[in-house]
Amino acid sequence: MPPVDVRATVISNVRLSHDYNVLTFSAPEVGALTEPGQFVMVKTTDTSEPMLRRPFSVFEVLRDDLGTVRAISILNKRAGRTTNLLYGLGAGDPIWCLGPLGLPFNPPESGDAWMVAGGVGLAPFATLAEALVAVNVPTTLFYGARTGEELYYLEFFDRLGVKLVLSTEDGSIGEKGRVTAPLETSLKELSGPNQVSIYACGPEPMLAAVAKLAMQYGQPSEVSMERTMGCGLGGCYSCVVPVTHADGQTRYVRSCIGGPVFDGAVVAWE
Amino acid sequence: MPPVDVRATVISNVRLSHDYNVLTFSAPEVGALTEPGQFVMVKTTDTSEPMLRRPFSVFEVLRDDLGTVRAISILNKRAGRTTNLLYGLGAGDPIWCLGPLGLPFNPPESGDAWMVAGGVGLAPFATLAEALVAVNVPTTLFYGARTGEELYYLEFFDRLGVKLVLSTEDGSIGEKGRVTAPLETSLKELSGPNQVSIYACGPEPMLAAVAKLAMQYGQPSEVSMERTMGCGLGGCYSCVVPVTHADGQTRYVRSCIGGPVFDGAVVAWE
Amino acid sequence: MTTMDLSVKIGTLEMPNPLIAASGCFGYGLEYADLVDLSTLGGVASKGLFLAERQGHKPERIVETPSGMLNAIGLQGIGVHRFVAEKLPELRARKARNIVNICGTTLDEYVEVARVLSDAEGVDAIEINISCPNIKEGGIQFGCSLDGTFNVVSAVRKVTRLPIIPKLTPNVTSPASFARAAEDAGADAISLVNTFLAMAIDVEQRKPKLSNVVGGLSGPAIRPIAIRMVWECRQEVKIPIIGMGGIMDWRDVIEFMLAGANAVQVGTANFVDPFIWPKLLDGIESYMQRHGITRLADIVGAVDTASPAKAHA
Amino acid sequence: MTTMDLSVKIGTLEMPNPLIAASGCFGYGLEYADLVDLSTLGGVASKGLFLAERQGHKPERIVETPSGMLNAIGLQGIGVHRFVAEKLPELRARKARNIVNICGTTLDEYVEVARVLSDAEGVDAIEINISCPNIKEGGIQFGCSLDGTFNVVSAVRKVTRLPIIPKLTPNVTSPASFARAAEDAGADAISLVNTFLAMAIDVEQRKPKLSNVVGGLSGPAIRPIAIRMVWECRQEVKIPIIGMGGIMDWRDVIEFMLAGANAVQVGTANFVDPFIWPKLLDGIESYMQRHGITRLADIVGAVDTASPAKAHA
Ligand SMILES: Cc1cc2nc3c(=O)[nH]c(=O)nc-3n(C[C@H](O)[C@H](O)[C@H](O)COP(=O)(O)OP(=O)(O)OC[C@H]3O[C@@H](n4cnc5c(N)ncnc54)[C@H](O)[C@@H]3O)c2cc1C
Ligand SMILES: Cc1cc2nc3c(=O)[nH]c(=O)nc-3n(C[C@H](O)[C@H](O)[C@H](O)COP(=O)(O)OP(=O)(O)OC[C@H]3O[C@@H](n4cnc5c(N)ncnc54)[C@H](O)[C@@H]3O)c2cc1C
Ligand SMILES: Cc1cc2nc3c(=O)[nH]c(=O)nc-3n(C[C@H](O)[C@H](O)[C@H](O)COP(=O)(O)O)c2cc1C
Ligand SMILES: Cc1cc2nc3c(=O)[nH]c(=O)nc-3n(C[C@H](O)[C@H](O)[C@H](O)COP(=O)(O)O)c2cc1C
Ligand code: FES
Ligand code: FES
Repeated sequence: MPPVDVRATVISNVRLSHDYNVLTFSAPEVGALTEPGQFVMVKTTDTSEPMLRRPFSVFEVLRDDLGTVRAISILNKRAGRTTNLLYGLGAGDPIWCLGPLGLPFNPPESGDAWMVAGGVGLAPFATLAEALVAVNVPTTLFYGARTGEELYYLEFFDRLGVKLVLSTEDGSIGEKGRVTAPLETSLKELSGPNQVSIYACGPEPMLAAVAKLAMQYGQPSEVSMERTMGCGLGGCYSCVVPVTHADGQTRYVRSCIGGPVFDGAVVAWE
Repeated sequence: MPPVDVRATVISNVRLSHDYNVLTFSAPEVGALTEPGQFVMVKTTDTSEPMLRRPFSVFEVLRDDLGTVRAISILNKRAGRTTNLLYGLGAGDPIWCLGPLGLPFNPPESGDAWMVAGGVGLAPFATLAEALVAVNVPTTLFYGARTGEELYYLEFFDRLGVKLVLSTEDGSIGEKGRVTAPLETSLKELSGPNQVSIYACGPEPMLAAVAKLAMQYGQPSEVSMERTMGCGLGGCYSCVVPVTHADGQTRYVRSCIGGPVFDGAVVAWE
Repeated sequence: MTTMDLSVKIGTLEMPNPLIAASGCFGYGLEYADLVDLSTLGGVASKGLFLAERQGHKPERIVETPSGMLNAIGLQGIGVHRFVAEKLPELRARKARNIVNICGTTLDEYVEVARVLSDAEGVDAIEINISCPNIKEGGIQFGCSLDGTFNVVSAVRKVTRLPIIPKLTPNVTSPASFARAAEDAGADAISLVNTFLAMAIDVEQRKPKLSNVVGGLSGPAIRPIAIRMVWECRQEVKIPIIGMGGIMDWRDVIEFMLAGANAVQVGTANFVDPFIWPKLLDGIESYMQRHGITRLADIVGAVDTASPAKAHA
Repeated sequence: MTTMDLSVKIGTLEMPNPLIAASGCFGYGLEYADLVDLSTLGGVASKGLFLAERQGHKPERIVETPSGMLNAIGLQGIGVHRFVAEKLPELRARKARNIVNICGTTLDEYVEVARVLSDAEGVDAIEINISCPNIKEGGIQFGCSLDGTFNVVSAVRKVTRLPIIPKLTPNVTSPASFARAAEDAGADAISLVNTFLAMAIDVEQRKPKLSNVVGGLSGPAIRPIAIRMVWECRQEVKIPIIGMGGIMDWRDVIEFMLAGANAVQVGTANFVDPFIWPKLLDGIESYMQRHGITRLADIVGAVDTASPAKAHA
């Protein structure tokens, strides 16, 4: 299904912290098509300042009691112009939303699912968790942040039945340090290859570490890469990720259409 | 007193029609300094789209019961980008307001005051009428518009004790035709020169006609000229009006600092 | 009312309307085939093609600037042979009019790429990119020299009967003299502008924002300069002009045409709104209706410079 | 912490900071004297002056464009003699550092205006405008020719000991070669960029929006191109560069300095916010503090082009 462009209206803006907010808006046409891991390109103005859209994972697809999709939300972290504007929006404000875009996560061929999130990298995992739980895949979320205050939506995942393994850099909640440490601990406990499917989203060094750990322990991994995106549709070639191809050559692949989800084993990490 | 720049907040936006609205905002610092005929330069965004401020007459200076200035308003007519944005603002929205700027109207040396307004040219006359009435100058407003529905604030002027002479192009209220027709009728009734002071604001052809009538009947006139303004402070030389100087030479004068109010007799009408 | 004629003819290339997707801003066209019926566009200018595959520059490749963007993609591409084999058949099936944008690091490479395309089925015109500001080796050294421009165009002219459309750089003192050189060399049309060579610096990191240091500025920021250049070229040459640079809505299309463009390309705007194409067409048709224009070609170069517009009309 | 040094020296002109009000965007300076203490600016570049008074073009003289504006004022001005008699005394009283922008329709006129200013009291430097795109007779024919640039600068050099600062046009293929010509001719510094020749058309009236048909584009839209040109000139010449084009906040000042500017001018932004000056200074000083910079001059040209910035730092 081709993506659609919706001039949506903000329904709510819940500020989680000084930097994070969850913005819910009326783009059911987009939500109804979205698969976990896909993204949208959004814009808060119809002027050329700022001009380009910005990419965001679809965080939640919100349904009414009858199961009809009513809205979607994004988990926004302030980083610059548009993310600041998204933090400041209020109910009733317009937001232009194009999507869904990109390749989604692939469900595990067998075994458990392990999701690994760093910071705002949590975004694609709410929908992925729902999808996995719906088909009874035992699911764990390894979730790291700087401090315990920046671990969001724990209750949401808990309620779904997702096992939570938390870590923080300051040790305020969970294990102190990087999220890759508890991940490795768990990997060590596995009895052999291809027992879990690993899904990761977060800062690139984390993704590289997760992909390498996964390879080391013989588990498949999928990583959601973050690149500056001009169009989200394969038009501009701004968003490339170096991928090692079957012929052994490394080539730049457009992450908006060849990703953002990549097999962690083929990305040529820098 | 030099002008001030205020990041004001919109208090109310009263739509008078599909094109006209009165926008009230918290710029008391500007209001306290404003003399009738002066203008402000406003901007609705802090981005470069649109970039430049736009000039507006101060319409009302609003005071509380103790007489302290609380806000000002502008009478806005949709003409393009910024005027459309001004039409759309709501309470709480920010608006950047620099002012007061330009030369105000001069009070009559003697005799009655006749204000002549065409369309949105009504804007500077609410404050002028208040000032004139406060010093007991008998004041008349000749006010023309396309239709009766576009004659605004009649009650306001009526309550002040301003005599209203209305005209509309479609004849729906007052005399049918241009506002200059009833003006000329009244001028004819005067017994000699320098009996009234004429103040005019509106489309340039109207201003030219008023200035010529005033000269023809020997009455002084002041006209408020409308020009594209880049800065409002004499910096850019965008806003010039051709003025015939004492030496007989016509030179371009910056209307933001040498106006917008000019002696109708010295403007070199085109 | 009578039917409206929006058609444009450039040599053997006949387009139903003047709207062309700009090179490098529309992938190879197929990326957008599900969003817009490619046959409804006047044409599709492909991403620039060398003889061989190219990887392009490292990211960061784009950065947003006030009402514009810089790009330094570095002409990543699949090369002309893979294009002919993998893209052209489906483009033909979808009835796109294909204006294939070609690059070269040498004159011979331009000629060879043009030859390959001439032999292929489904190429409607060749746009010769002699103006990419983002790569050192190719293009711009031809595009910034009158002789270079003349030589490339003449050489390509000799090997193809397809309409050839050199794409001019705006980074020169007088684009009109380059337009003349192109016309003299046998070009069927010219297209302009390519992007303006520009730069942005991250002040906290004190480094260029683009990996390539400099890049090309596109988007509405450049439109007033592009309009001026099209207008100047219109005084200089008779061949059709394809105007571009910052078109965001139908008004901008008309502005380019009044300045002298016979057709236009839309690049950056397509990123902001990939569904822009039918909106542009609708806007143009309403304009024609409102102004009683039946043949859109009649407004080409029709700006009345004898008397300026009234601001307070 | 140690005190911060923001000073800039151009020949005998010593400025406490690099912020100069751009020519044509600040009247003769006195228009803004009640809003900003003129002595706190690095300098004030006056509106361009010919020998005689000039009326300039008919309105419309400006038009807004995406993140920019076109102007075709036509150099309305009071002429150098009235400037010396009527404006200089008060500018001196207010302790402004006066960089007087001069124009000419002939080489002799430039020389004569420069001579008058050299004899006057209170002129700190002469900026030679050979780059105004808006008038037919003057300036730009010098500014678009290397010989013309060399000749005007040499001729003015002979009649004044004041610092002379030719102002370069961006409407050429290689501004750096003009920078070289200016340096060779004895310029103390160069300033760039003047505005980009551009055009806007009212599509409903089908007429140019400016009475002069074309005008000069300024504002943030052009900043990335101006930054690139300053950076190119920095590789070419040793003399100080005064950079400008679309500075809207302190970040943009730092960006120009990193690219190679020793000082900057602020034009269009002053229209948007006439109280911008202390905000710019504050921003620069916080930046210096944050980065441990005590001498602002140390960052001139310090952009590290060997390794680009990280987008996701
Ligand atoms: C597929 C995908 C999904 C994403 N999902 C989310 C999400 O769910 N929640 C979220 O908060 N963020 C997400 N991001 C990141 C988000 O797109 C950027 O933070 C945003 O584009 C920054 O825009 P800005 O205007 O605020 O910043 P700018 O003012 O444009 O830039 C500020 C900083 O962000 C960097 N930056 C600019 N563009 C991007 C970009 N496209 N991606 C990353 N960094 C950029 C700049 O280099 C600069 O360092 C996602 C990115 C991708 C590619
Ligand atoms: C001293 C003064 C006082 C004014 N007072 C009022 C007032 O009280 N209420 C009110 O509604 N309007 C007033 N105006 C006119 C108002 O400034 C313009 O309507 C406004 O600038 C148009 O801006 P825009 O962005 O909406 O239009 P744009 O999109 O900029 O342009 C739309 C149309 O308006 C014309 N235009 C552009 N700038 C100006 C300008 N500065 N003045 C006039 N026309 C312009 C354009 O040429 C075009 O035809 C006043 C103008 C002046 C000079
Ligand atoms: C990301 C990007 C890539 C581009 N790649 C090419 C290219 O390969 N060949 C070419 O001739 N022009 C290329 N261009 C230039 C555009 O075709 C067009 O000339 C320019 O962007 C101005 O139009 P616009 O403002 O509508 O984008 C590219 C532009 C952008 C923004
Ligand atoms: C309204 C206006 C008038 C100008 N007049 C002059 C002038 O008289 N002499 C000159 O050298 N430059 C003149 N300029 C150019 C500016 O000094 C400056 O080079 C240009 O505007 C770019 O800077 P900015 O983007 O900060 O405005 C003028 C610019 C504007 C906008
Ligand atoms: S974002 Fe444009 S190609 Fe990927
Ligand atoms: S508006 Fe700038 S000089 Fe009058």
